Amino acid sequence: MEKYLDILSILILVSSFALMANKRIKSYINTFRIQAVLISIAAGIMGAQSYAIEKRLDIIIVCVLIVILKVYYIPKMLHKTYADIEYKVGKDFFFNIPVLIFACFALVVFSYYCISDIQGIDKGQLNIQIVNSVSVVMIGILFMISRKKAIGMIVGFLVIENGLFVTTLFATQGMPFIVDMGIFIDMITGIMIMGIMVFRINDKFDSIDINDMKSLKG
Amino acid sequence: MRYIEYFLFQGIVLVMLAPLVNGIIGKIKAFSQKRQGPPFLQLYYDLHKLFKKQIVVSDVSTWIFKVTPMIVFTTALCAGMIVPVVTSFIPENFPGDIIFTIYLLALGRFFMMAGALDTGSTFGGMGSSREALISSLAEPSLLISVITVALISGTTSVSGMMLKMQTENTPLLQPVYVMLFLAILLVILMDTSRIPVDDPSTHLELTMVHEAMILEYSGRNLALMELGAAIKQLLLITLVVNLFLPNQLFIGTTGVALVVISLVMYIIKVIFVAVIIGLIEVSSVKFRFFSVPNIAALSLILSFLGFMQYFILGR
Amino acid sequence: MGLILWAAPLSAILIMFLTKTTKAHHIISVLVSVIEVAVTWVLTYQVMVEGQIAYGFVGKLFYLDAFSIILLNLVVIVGMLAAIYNIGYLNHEKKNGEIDLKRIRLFYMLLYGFIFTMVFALTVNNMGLMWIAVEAITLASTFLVGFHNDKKAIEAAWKYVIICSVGIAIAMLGIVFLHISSLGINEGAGILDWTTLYDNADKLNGPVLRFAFIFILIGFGTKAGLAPMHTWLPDAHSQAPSSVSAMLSGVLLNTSLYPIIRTVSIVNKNMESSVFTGRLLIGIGLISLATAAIFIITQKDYKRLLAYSSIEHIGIITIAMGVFTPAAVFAGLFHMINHSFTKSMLFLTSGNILQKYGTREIGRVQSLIKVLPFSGTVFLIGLFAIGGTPPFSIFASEFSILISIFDNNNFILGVTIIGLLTLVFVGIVSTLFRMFYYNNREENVTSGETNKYGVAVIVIMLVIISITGLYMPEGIFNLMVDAQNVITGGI
Amino acid sequence: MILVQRIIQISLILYVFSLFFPIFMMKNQKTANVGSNMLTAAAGLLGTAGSLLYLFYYDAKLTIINVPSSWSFIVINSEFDRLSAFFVLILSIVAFATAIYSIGYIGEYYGNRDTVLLNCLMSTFILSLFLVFTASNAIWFFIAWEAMSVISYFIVVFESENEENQKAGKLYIIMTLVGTAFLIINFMLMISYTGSFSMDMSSSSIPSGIKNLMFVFFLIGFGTKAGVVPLHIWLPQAHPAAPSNGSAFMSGVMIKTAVYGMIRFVLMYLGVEHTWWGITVMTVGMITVFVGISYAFVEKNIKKLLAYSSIENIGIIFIALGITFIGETKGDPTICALGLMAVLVHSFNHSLFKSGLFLGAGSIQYATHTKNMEELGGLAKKMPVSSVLFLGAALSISAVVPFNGFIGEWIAYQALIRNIVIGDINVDLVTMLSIAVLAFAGALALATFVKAYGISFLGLPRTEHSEYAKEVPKTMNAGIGLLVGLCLVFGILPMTLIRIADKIVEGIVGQTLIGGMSGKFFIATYPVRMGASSISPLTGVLILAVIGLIAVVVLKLAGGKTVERKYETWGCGYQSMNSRMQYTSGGYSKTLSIIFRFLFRPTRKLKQNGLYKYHPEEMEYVITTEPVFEKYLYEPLSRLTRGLSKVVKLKIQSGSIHAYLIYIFLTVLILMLYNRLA
Repeated sequence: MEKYLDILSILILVSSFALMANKRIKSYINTFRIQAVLISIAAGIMGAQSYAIEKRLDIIIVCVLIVILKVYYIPKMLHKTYADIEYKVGKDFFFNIPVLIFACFALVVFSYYCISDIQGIDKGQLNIQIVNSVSVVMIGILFMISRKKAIGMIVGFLVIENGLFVTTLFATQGMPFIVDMGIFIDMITGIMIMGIMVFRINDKFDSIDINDMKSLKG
Repeated sequence: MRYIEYFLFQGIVLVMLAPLVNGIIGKIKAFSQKRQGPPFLQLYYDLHKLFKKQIVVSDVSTWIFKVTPMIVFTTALCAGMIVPVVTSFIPENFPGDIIFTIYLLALGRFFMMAGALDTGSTFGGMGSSREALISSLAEPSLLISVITVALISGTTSVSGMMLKMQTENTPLLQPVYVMLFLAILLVILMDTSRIPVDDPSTHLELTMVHEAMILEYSGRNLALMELGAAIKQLLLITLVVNLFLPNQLFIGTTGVALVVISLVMYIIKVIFVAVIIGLIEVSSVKFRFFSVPNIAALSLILSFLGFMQYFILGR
Repeated sequence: MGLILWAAPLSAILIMFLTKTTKAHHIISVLVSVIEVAVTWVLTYQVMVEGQIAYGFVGKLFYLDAFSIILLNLVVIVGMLAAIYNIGYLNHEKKNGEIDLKRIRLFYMLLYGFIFTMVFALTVNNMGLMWIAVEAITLASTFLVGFHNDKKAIEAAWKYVIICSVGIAIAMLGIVFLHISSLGINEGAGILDWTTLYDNADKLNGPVLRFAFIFILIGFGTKAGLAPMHTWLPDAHSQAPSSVSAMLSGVLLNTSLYPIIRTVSIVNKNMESSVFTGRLLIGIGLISLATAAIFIITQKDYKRLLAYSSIEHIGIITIAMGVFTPAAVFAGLFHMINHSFTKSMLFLTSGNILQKYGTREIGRVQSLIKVLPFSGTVFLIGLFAIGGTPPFSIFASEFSILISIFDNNNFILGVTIIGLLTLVFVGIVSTLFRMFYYNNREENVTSGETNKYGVAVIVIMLVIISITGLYMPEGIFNLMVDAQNVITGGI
Repeated sequence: MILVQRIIQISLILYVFSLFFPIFMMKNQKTANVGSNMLTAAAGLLGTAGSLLYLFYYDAKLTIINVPSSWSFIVINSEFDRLSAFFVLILSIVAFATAIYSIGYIGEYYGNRDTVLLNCLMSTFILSLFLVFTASNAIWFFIAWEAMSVISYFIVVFESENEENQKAGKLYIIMTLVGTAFLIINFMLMISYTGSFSMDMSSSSIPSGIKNLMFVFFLIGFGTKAGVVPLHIWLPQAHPAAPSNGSAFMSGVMIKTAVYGMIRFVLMYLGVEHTWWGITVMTVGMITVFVGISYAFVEKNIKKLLAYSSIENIGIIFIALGITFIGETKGDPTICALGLMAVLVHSFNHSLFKSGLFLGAGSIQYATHTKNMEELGGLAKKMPVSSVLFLGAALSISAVVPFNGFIGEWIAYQALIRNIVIGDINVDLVTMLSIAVLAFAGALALATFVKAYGISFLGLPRTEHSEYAKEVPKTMNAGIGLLVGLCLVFGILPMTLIRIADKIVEGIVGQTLIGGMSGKFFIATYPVRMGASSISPLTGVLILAVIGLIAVVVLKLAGGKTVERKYETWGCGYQSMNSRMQYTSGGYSKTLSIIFRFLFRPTRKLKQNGLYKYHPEEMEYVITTEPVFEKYLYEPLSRLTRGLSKVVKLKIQSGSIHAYLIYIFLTVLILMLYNRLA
């Protein structure tokens, strides 16, 4: 069982690399969907395991929520937003893709360097999984930094959220149920608010290029 | 009673002797120029004449202008009281302080400078302004010199200082006193409007300092101003004479005869200094005004060197 | 009792939604905020008597001790004052036609959502829920920041929500590690509760705990406005409506510091020394202080300037917590209270100024005292207070902090702080004081206060900060001592 | 004891009343003003009486205010000891005179200004000064100090529509804040080593190295308030900007708080440890004297001139303070006592005449609405009483004989002379240089005030400002008159003041000078003696009077009647004299500015308009001097800070959210790395 989780954890990391490599908004929303699918599989495995051993249902419920929200609803909503704004298709990044990929790789190494010797989590699968998922968080931040468009930021934020979720999942088999639920509520509200903001930004600035919003200085 | 005697004596000597110094200097200058020159007593005649003359007062002026001559005269004379000329009568505990003297003279100078501004005349302002500069440049060296002497004698009392100097064996043979003597001599040149700082004998706006200030005075007022200036000059010379050319008979003499002898010696010394001043006047030219600081600096350096000779290098 | 505390704002939101007149909104708003204060005071009394209280439906979900009750008091009192202030503020906006009834309703609903989340964050015992509440604060306040709905406001709101969300996400990572460090110790009910974590602090996994602390510091620090994560703060504070700025600066920052301080006491107890947390906190605090100082000197916008000043004061509090001697912690707590009142007062006043002059630019405001006799005076005095002039309360707490630092023989730190504080004050003086002079420009404003309620509020606050500079009621004083003990774990 | 305590307390309460009275009488400016000032005057009178009583009859500490506070470190406690009482005496006298003056002076503002505010500010200012002088511990001292600084700032910017005043206020408060920062550091060091802010505690637990540091910080902190060079730049801006009654307090009393602080904290608390402390203070004082008086002389603005002169006088006081310190380290109580005596006496005297002069300048401004001397002239005829009073104060500050300024200088000279005998070469040299500088300053101060008086009051009116000036109200002249009268009294009867000052010296140094100082002469009590040197201003005055009398009589008898004729001043060959031909203020001092080029950097510009070079139709001649300290010291500093701030501000807070995210990201990475490496 653990082997599959290891593989999944690696796959999730790789999917964020793939996300980073995407140039267009549409494509990275789709990649995000794939990542969500991977996470839901991991959650499903964990859920089944915990149900089998402890008769706990909470992780399964979480898994279902992930499928509904992250695999279905959020990507759909982002696509819709994107379509509504009718932004012409274009590249959306600051640096070269190879540079970004290399930076992601460096981040993974860095995370490994920093985390691997921390007593208590420096051994076994836990270590690898934590390194992988912390790297996902980091890559998420890097993703936000590297995208100019508002939607890119939202996706980046979602990747961070994914990374966090994976970390909790692997390290502690999920937070207490109520906390997990709360996080979901927060996330969904957050995404909705950001979505509304995107519309407003488009309204006021005639584009969702965040790089244009620089009037508040000093 | 002794005080009154002392004051009377001092006053009479100063008032009587002061104009003579100018006469001597004038004679020296004339002599060097192969002229006969005015008589020794010319200033006495002038004063006599002026006292009788009508006073012209500028209609711009205020009471300052009127009281100034009196204040200049009285402060000079009062300061003169403090600097003993020749006396055995020096009262015990007499508060005759050199700093007091200098700041008393300052009172007169204040009014003289203010009075010069009072008429609104350009010349008055010019003289006043120049006097301001010269006096402030001369003051440091004067004070350093006298205070060095005060340090040596352990008191700032004028008579105390002179008493102490009396015990020194021919001071002018010691480097420290030579320096101080020269420094004060330069100060006298600056303070009493002598060549090379000022030319008392011309009325050219380029050169006037003291004359410019008293330009608007006339009659009695002018006489008082002139007399005050002469007393001040004699006072400074007295200081030099009694500090650096002390007389064994200066103090501790009782009896009229001895006092008269020391008075005669005093007059001789005053004449000696007057001759020196006259010679300096003769042998130099009037400096341009912006060179006055050089003289002041020279004087300051001399006085400071004197101080250092005695206190720092000497020990 | 404790449930009313967050039931009240929730019901306020609901009633607001149903009522249709502005007057009703105002009344409900004030009423609810008064209820909040009343309830909090009852709870405070309980805490004073019992030391701590725990309540809730499932297990003991909510927990209050001296530390959280003080912050809670700040939230509700500043909230109440802001509520009174809002009456005049919104009426004036409405009169000028800038907003309509619907937007007032929205404003109030969001505001009470904001207050609800803050109250929730402070009362909840579980760290995970606490995190949720803090994230919810961001979400609730996003539209408040962007309330004016112009370009700049939208930009500020966007930056606010993005940066804070990222920050909070990092904090979540910290909480996860915190959780990891506590694995195997407190399974079951008390998992991730402050109380359990603190009680079992010495059994936690030290290295992981430290790692967790880094993320918690950065994460919540972002929300608390610590440099270099402060960047959202000046934008949001300057663009939000003034009463919201007051709440953001006066209350939100404290609420965001709250989990950091809690974690600090856990980490310190675990490590039995404050060196690790101390270095981080003092370092970040100093950076905040320095950043604020540099930014204030040539600031042109008075609300931004006040925002930077908030960064400065949060930095000072952080430094005090970093020193972590009882005296320093006590002073730090005191500083939290003082900064809360003083800064809210200044922001509320700046709202009056903004409404009068219609500009945030310092250079375009003049003869402030003549135009706004009360607000101007309060603003001026407030500036001196915020700069640390006696006899105002900020002075007392700043001085206490400095004393504790010097007592700790940390001279270089102390001197640096004094230097930076001076620089900040110099900055305030050289920029803001222009507003009080008459600059011989044509007046386009009529003199007279526009917001009578607001004036009353700021005057009350001025009285509070003046008195507490020298006197503190015995009860509150003891409460603060208790709170200090809660943090440092003494007696 | 109780009586004195009550008197002082009542005087304090009266100050508080005078603060609130105008607020309640807001509607009627005149009632408010008169009432407030009467109350202040009454309080000043009581304060004078109380502190005199205390000085003569009591010795033990006397608690004035003692209020508990919740914060253990804030101890609100005001106490009287001799030093406090002496400075309160200064304050009370100036307060009394200024209050009377203000009744008339503030009247000018009725209707067009918030006089109520000014009244309140003045009362609070006096109160804060009182608290500074009586604080019994460092923290209460600091609170009062801050209050004083802040209130005086408000007084400075009272006429804020004037851009110059705004700048002055800004500069002032910035300098004050910076100075205060040094004080805070010292107080913090104080508490961290001794565990208390109390000024009575022994400072022996402070290590010697730290004491050196504390001394330097005290010097900077208090020096900023005192206006020693090069920390003086705010003073000539701020003092002239304030309304004149405010300037009178700022120059007369407020800068003395620094002197008080130096005595209280360095001499009494720290205890002077090394000779170099004294030498440093003396050197600083010397430079201050030199720069202060040089700038005063070339100044055109009469109030700026006075402010620079304040700098000079503070320099003199610092020189004396340096001697005190040296005496303390050398274990020579006489020198120490003499130096301290000079400090106290000169502080006292300076308060009297400088307040008087500022009030006089206020009268000029009241009558002519200008501070620029180039626009004045001929006021002696328009305002005879003011003119005499100003002259009196000018004579006092010029330290001419029978005025009180001389007494302080004489004692300072005596202290300097005694200081040389010690035989330390460094001390000797710096002392002699001080004497030279003092002498220079003495002469130049005289010239400065001849100029101040002569240019503004004498000659012909230069503009219509002075052409149509009228005498000021009687109350104003009464206020100045009181101060000038005291100047004369203490100048002629110096022992009265010295007796008072000796009590303080005795309390601090433990050496009384009074036995040695009162000399015997025929007016037995009033000569002042120091060793073998003695002065007697009273005798001097008597001799002056007698000589004058004799001269007058002799002239009357000998000269007969002389006719006096009025005629116009010689017009230098032109048809008649006019006011444009008079020497101007700038011209008067130009020679000095040329000689001291390094200090003033004068520039001259001659503009000629006309067809031919040699026959210009119009000529314009501009002389300017550069403010050297501002230009070469402060401006670069200010530019650097502001420039740095501007650059950093836009670089860091660039508006790019990506940059902001990068900051967070980098912080995370750095701290993770830190955790790994630590």
